[in-house]
Amino acid sequence: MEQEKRVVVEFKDVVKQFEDDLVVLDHLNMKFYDGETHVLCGRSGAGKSTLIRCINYLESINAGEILVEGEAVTKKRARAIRKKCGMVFQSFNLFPHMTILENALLGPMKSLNKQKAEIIEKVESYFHKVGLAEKMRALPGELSGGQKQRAAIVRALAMEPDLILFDEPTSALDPEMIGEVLNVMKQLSDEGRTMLVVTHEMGFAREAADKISFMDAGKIVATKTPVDFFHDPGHESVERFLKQIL
Amino acid sequence: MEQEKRVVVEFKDVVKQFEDDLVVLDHLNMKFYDGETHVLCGRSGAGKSTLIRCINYLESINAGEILVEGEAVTKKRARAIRKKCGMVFQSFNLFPHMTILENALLGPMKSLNKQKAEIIEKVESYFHKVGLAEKMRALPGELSGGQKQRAAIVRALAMEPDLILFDEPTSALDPEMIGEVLNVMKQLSDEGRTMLVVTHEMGFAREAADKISFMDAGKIVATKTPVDFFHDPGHESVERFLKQIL
Amino acid sequence: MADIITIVKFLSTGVIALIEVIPASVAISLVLGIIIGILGYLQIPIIRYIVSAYIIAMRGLPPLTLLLLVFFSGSFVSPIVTAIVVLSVYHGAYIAEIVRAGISAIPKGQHEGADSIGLSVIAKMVHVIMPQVWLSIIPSLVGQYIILIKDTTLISAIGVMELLNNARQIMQVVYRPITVYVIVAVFFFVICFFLENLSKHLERRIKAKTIL
Amino acid sequence: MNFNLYVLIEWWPKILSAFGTTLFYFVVCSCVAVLFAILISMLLALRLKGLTCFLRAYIAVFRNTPLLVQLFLLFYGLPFIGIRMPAFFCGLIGVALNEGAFISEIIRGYIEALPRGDWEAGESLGLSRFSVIRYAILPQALRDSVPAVTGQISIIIKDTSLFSMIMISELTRTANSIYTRTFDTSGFIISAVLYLFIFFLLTLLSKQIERRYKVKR
Amino acid sequence: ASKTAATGSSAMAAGGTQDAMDQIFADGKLVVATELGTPPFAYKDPKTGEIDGLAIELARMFADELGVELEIRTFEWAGIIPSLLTGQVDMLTTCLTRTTARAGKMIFIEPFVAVPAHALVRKGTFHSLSELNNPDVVLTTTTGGIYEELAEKLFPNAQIKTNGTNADNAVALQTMRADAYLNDKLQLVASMEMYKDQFELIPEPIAWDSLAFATRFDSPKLANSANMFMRLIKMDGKYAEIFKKWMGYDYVPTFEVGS
Ligand SMILES: Nc1ncnc2c1ncn2[C@@H]1O[C@H](COP(=O)(O)OP(=O)(O)OP(=O)(O)O)[C@@H](O)[C@H]1O
Ligand SMILES: Nc1ncnc2c1ncn2[C@@H]1O[C@H](COP(=O)(O)OP(=O)(O)OP(=O)(O)O)[C@@H](O)[C@H]1O
Ligand SMILES: [Mg+2]
Ligand SMILES: [Mg+2]
Repeated sequence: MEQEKRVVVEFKDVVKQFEDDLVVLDHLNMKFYDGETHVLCGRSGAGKSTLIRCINYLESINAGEILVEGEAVTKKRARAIRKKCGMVFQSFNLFPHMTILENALLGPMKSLNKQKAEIIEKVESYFHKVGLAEKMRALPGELSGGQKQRAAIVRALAMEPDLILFDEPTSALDPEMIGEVLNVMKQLSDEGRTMLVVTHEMGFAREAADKISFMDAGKIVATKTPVDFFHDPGHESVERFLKQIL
Repeated sequence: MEQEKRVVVEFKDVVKQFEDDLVVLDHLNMKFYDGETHVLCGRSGAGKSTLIRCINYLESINAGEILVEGEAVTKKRARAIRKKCGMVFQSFNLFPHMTILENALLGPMKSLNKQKAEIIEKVESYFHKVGLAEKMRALPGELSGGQKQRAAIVRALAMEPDLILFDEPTSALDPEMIGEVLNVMKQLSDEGRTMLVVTHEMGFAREAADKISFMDAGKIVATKTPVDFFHDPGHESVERFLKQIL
Repeated sequence: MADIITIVKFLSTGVIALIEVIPASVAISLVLGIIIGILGYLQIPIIRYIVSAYIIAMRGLPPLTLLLLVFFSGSFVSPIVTAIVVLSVYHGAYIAEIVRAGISAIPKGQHEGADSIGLSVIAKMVHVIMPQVWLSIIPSLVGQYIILIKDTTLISAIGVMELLNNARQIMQVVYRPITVYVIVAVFFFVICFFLENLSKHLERRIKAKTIL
Repeated sequence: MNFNLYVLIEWWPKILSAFGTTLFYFVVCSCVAVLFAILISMLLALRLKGLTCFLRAYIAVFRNTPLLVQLFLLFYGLPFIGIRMPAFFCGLIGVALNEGAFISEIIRGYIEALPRGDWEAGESLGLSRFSVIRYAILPQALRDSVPAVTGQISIIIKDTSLFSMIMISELTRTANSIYTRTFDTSGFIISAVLYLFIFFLLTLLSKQIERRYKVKR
Repeated sequence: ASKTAATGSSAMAAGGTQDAMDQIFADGKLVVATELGTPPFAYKDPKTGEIDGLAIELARMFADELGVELEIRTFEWAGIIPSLLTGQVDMLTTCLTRTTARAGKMIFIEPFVAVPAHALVRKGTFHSLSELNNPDVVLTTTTGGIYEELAEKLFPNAQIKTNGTNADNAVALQTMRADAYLNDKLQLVASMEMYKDQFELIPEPIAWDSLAFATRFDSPKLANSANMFMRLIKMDGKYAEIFKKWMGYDYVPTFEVGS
């Protein structure tokens, strides 16, 4: 079954290092498939954020190749790829001078050159879906962390991306708000969106993920289904990690 | 026995409030005796720092009187009193542009008008005592937190004060460094120095304190020996505090 | 007293030249400063060297030298146009630095947020970054314009009949340098002191707002 | 704009001496202005009411009026009340008062940015307010302010060009003089290059000082 | 009316069609440059704020004669000649001394007045020119004027300074910033009157100057009509009338005036 799914992102022997000779991605190979929710976990500093940021060229790589829908990620193609990949950040990164509706409309209008009229309904429906229908005209500064993050998810959705990248979307949130964001993400996962999620929320991983990968020192150590991952991690470093976190 | 000890600091019906009508010391009465190590504890915002800072006129009081060695603390006498009271701050407050030796010499030379030659040996011996003999010529920026705080203690000692005030000297430190500072303080306490210590380190209080006072909402609620304080707090608010902290 | 009225009347014609020079220089230097400031931030390969050469030159050269150089080498330009061009180009460099610093102070996440929705560099600057920069740079801009206003006294050296030049002319008639120059000083003081306090006020307002 | 080497060849003794004058005036003016500014910021930090009012008024006046007008007042105005200083002293005093006001504001900013704890630590050693400023506060603020102060000193280079307007034969005046004799802008171009040369020297020096005296916290 | 000029002597190719004169008629405007602060030739009236003076009135008459408007632009001395050479104006109508060197850069019109140049000193300080040639003596003159160079020749030992305007020079002399102020006699007399009894002239002149309007080599037609204009008004008495009005005494067609 799985083999028939289309590959959306492929890492081929990717090496990424920072100026100070710190190798963060170490000849990494990986495939992410269409329609799957893929959770990436690992210790702090393992390189998870870097991996995810290389996909839409927020970071450039030093060797190897990343293919998004078959096409290599290069500086030149960065904008084209970003139009296809939504991204949700730990710190939201909403534009504070615009209402969250304007935040969500900016990408489609200025990047995909759509008219406001053609997209407004769709975008409003997304705000309904994440429970922010009432708040569309609010500025980010007037919202709670959980509301901000849900608005940021709408901003990503508004681009109608083929793939959404989440970099620890809940770790800047107060505990009571984590649930509301994870619910929205769970919903998206159930709809069959392609999602790549870096998170420490193992509850979410267990319920929503199609696959879970464990990353350590710039390599993917294991990729498993949730059931296997939690019951038969197979790898000693994964076991240690799970013991610590659960 | 105790009644025979000399009173070093006496609070007489002291009231201190900040502009916004916040009463921080509320008709407070208290005596601190010569040769004793007196630990002051209490919830955040209880007014502990304010109490200690009123003694050497870093804060002025609104009513009542504070006597240091029998003389009232006034703006005019502030400098004279400061020469008798050493102070150790939570954030060290070493002067970053001087070596720690120069930091320690500054007070004696420029405030007590001593010659460098008469004091240098004594000061160096203090650095030996706190284990910083090797580091005397280092700038504060080159030291760890624990080393900085020990240097700050030497700076206070170098003034040969009658009384040393400590305002949470370990709470800006990483756990592994707290011990080295508390050891130095314990040593000073054993030497019979008069010390007034605000701290949350109940281990230190138990071992080194002669008396422990508990402060709540601008009042001293209880003053006891360590044994009594921990086993028979007597006061409901102290009990709650101890339950939380231990 | 009658004397002082005569002097003030005589000087006042110089204000007309200032009304021509100051608003034009303020506007042009702002536009120039924004463009150069953005270019400076973007660090585009060859352009970055041109931008930094321009900024170093303006930071290192006296405006008086620039005025004389441009005035004496330019054909067909009146002193007023020379003054506007030189003041704009000179202060444009300082404003570019203010703008660049303002952009750099915007958190990296804002750039990444804009990049991640595929905005072009220009769209990012126009819709996301610059709207956030404005507020924070206003106090520095006002500060720079105070300097610009005071620098208008230099244009008397190329014969623009502004305030100071009028002051030097009237010395033919009333030999009262102290009175005349104090009047000129008061004129500038009133304007610049007002602007300085305005800028401090704005700075406080802006700080209060960002803390909220 | 044109440049002819013959101008340089024919006029170099004058250019050289003018350059020397400019460099000398720049160095003297910078030193005096900085020392004066340190004094002002120190007096301000003492927080003596009357003195502070007076100094704030001085700073407001000199920051908000043009240097050229200040120079004219000193040069042409003062003799009318019986004070006649040589042109260079007029220039020096004008620049020291003017830039002193700017630089002292810079230093004051850095003094105010220092943590309150540094004041308190000094005071709790029983130091007088003056000693706290002298030994604990000012040395830090001065080191922190090196980049900003050198930025302001680079403006003193430019200020010296105004000396051409009070009968001093410095670089700009000489370039102007060359122009009126030859109708050739080479003199201005040479003077521009020399100004930039001083600016570069200053930048290098400032980097050195900054590195050497940077306060690690 | 000053759009076509090239700089300096490169405008020699002016024999042909494009004369500045054509442009002047096309625009209906004659643009002239003057330096203020040279009463009674060109100055700003402190009462009215209007620019007026002998040279200005002559320029106005000339423009009337041509049937065009007159536009006056003002410059500091140092900017005067450049304003002509760089084509900002068509003609200089200011107290420009004719020199052989300058004649290589521009066309001089018939002089409108001839004056001696003198040294002005504070009363009782110096009595002869030779006393000025001394290292302790500070001579001042106008920036960009001809006397700077002349002073260097005549008084090689003195310190020579310059100032942007005549007013600055007079103040400099009065405040002892300078010991002598070199300029043409009319300027100096004007300064002397302002300062009542404080100054005096050293009787011996340092040079003889004739002051004239000037235009560029690309404007021979303009030069030609200006010359014609000067000759005509000197003949028909209009010049004498204006001269009397501004100078306060009768015009005598000799070489020296102002004595
Ligand atoms: N811009 C950068 N320059 C230099 N080093 C960097 C940079 N960004 C990340 N690193 C380093 O790369 C390594 C991997 O960082 P990365 O952020 O990818 O880890 P992570 O797995 O996301 O960790 P975390 O859970 O803390 O977010 C870390 O050691 C980090 O210090
Ligand atoms: N300078 C000040 N201006 C206004 N209010 C102040 C000031 N300093 C302290 N306070 C207020 O006074 C109260 C007591 O403060 P204080 O610092 O003495 O408490 P504390 O017992 O030392 O607490 P902590 O354990 O947090 O240090 C607090 O509510 C505090 O907000
Ligand atoms: Mg990360
Ligand atoms: Mg406290």
